[in-house]
Amino acid sequence: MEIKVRYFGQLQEITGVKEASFTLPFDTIGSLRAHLITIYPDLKNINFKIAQDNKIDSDLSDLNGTLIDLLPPFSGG
Amino acid sequence: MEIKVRYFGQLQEITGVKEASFTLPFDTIGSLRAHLITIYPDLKNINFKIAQDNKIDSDLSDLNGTLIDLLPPFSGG
Amino acid sequence: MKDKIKNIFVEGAISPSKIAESIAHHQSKTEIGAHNIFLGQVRADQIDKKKVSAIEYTAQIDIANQVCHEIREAAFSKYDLSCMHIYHSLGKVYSGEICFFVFVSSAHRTPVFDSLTEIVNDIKAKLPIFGKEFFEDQSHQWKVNQ
Amino acid sequence: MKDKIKNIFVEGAISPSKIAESIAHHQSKTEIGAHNIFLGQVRADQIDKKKVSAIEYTAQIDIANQVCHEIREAAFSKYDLSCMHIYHSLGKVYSGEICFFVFVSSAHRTPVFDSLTEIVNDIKAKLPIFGKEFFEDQSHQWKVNQ
Repeated sequence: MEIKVRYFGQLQEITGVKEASFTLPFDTIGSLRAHLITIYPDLKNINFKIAQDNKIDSDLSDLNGTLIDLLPPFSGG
Repeated sequence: MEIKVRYFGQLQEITGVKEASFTLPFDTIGSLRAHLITIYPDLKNINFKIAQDNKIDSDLSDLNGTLIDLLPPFSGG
Repeated sequence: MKDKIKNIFVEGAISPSKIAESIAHHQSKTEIGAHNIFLGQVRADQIDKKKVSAIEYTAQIDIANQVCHEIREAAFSKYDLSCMHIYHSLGKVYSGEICFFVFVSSAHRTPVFDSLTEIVNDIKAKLPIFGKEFFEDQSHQWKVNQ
Repeated sequence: MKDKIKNIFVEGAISPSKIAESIAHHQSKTEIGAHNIFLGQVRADQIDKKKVSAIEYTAQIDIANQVCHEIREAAFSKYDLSCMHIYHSLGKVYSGEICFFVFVSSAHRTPVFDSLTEIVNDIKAKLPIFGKEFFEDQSHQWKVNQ
């Protein structure tokens, strides 16, 4: 299964990427997070939430969505 | 000494008067209040504050101002 | 001190465009990050099958402005505010129209939230302003604040 | 339910005249007695001798609108409100301009005061919106909410 990963806000600067596709299997959101940190070690320095299919989800949740969003700290308002 | 007494809001309706002058001596604000209630008994049915020379004052205070205002309950805003 | 006391009273309703103007005036004050505005609007309350069509406001203006000045000074010394604007109508204001406008601004949101509630409550409680509620049949009653 | 979710986002700054329009729309709602409005304005913060000249906002729009919908529904069920309007800017908003507008109305003042603070705090904490602060020399940093 292919997943699309989108990077928001300053995560685009850290990774140099706006979005990317992955075909690797990840069992949980946490395992995707760990993989991304191996690719982009600077991600370790920032808190980010992960959403799948437009819902923010926990690292312990199964990864079964196809649209994955990486969300840095919120600063609206 | 002449004092001017002004009636505000519904007190104008109760007394039928907007303002009046008194030359009687009153030692305290409370004694003026008592006098006004003898003239207009319906004033007993309403809470009103009394100001002298543009300051709301207590019934125990000496009456030494020349401008006396009778203020019914406030309802601004 | 006397000359620093502002007159909060305006004749008739406060228009939305006046409010917009007041907001726009703050765009040059770039240290401001948060505005909070309270607006009082005349309600068409139904009382015994009669509907309020307007409120006519009168006031002891000198005392009201003096007390409002004290409320303003107290808020400035208690909260970190950039500015504060207060207006209240005199005369007839029809239902649906705005009769009361309080506008506070600060660098951050906490001072504006905390101060606005306090200022509005104080003004309602302490200013000698009197509202005469007119019904559609021209009868009336005197407004009582909750 | 999906079609009831409103889009809170507008491109660029929110103008004072848009706010006035929104206020004016409520004059026909004569059960309303109190409005409370929060406005977020872009501050020209000074950081290490550099001044913020604008903030560029981006968002995960689908999630932001969904979460805002939940905040809105929670406020309507908790407080006795007549209406609620929420707008947030996307794209560049210059210092002194308004980027955030929350407007609540009720018959009385207590519900608008209590709900507005909660809604504004929730939106700032829970909506995936990202502010990029541009300095006058075109360098930038990422905004962090206090």
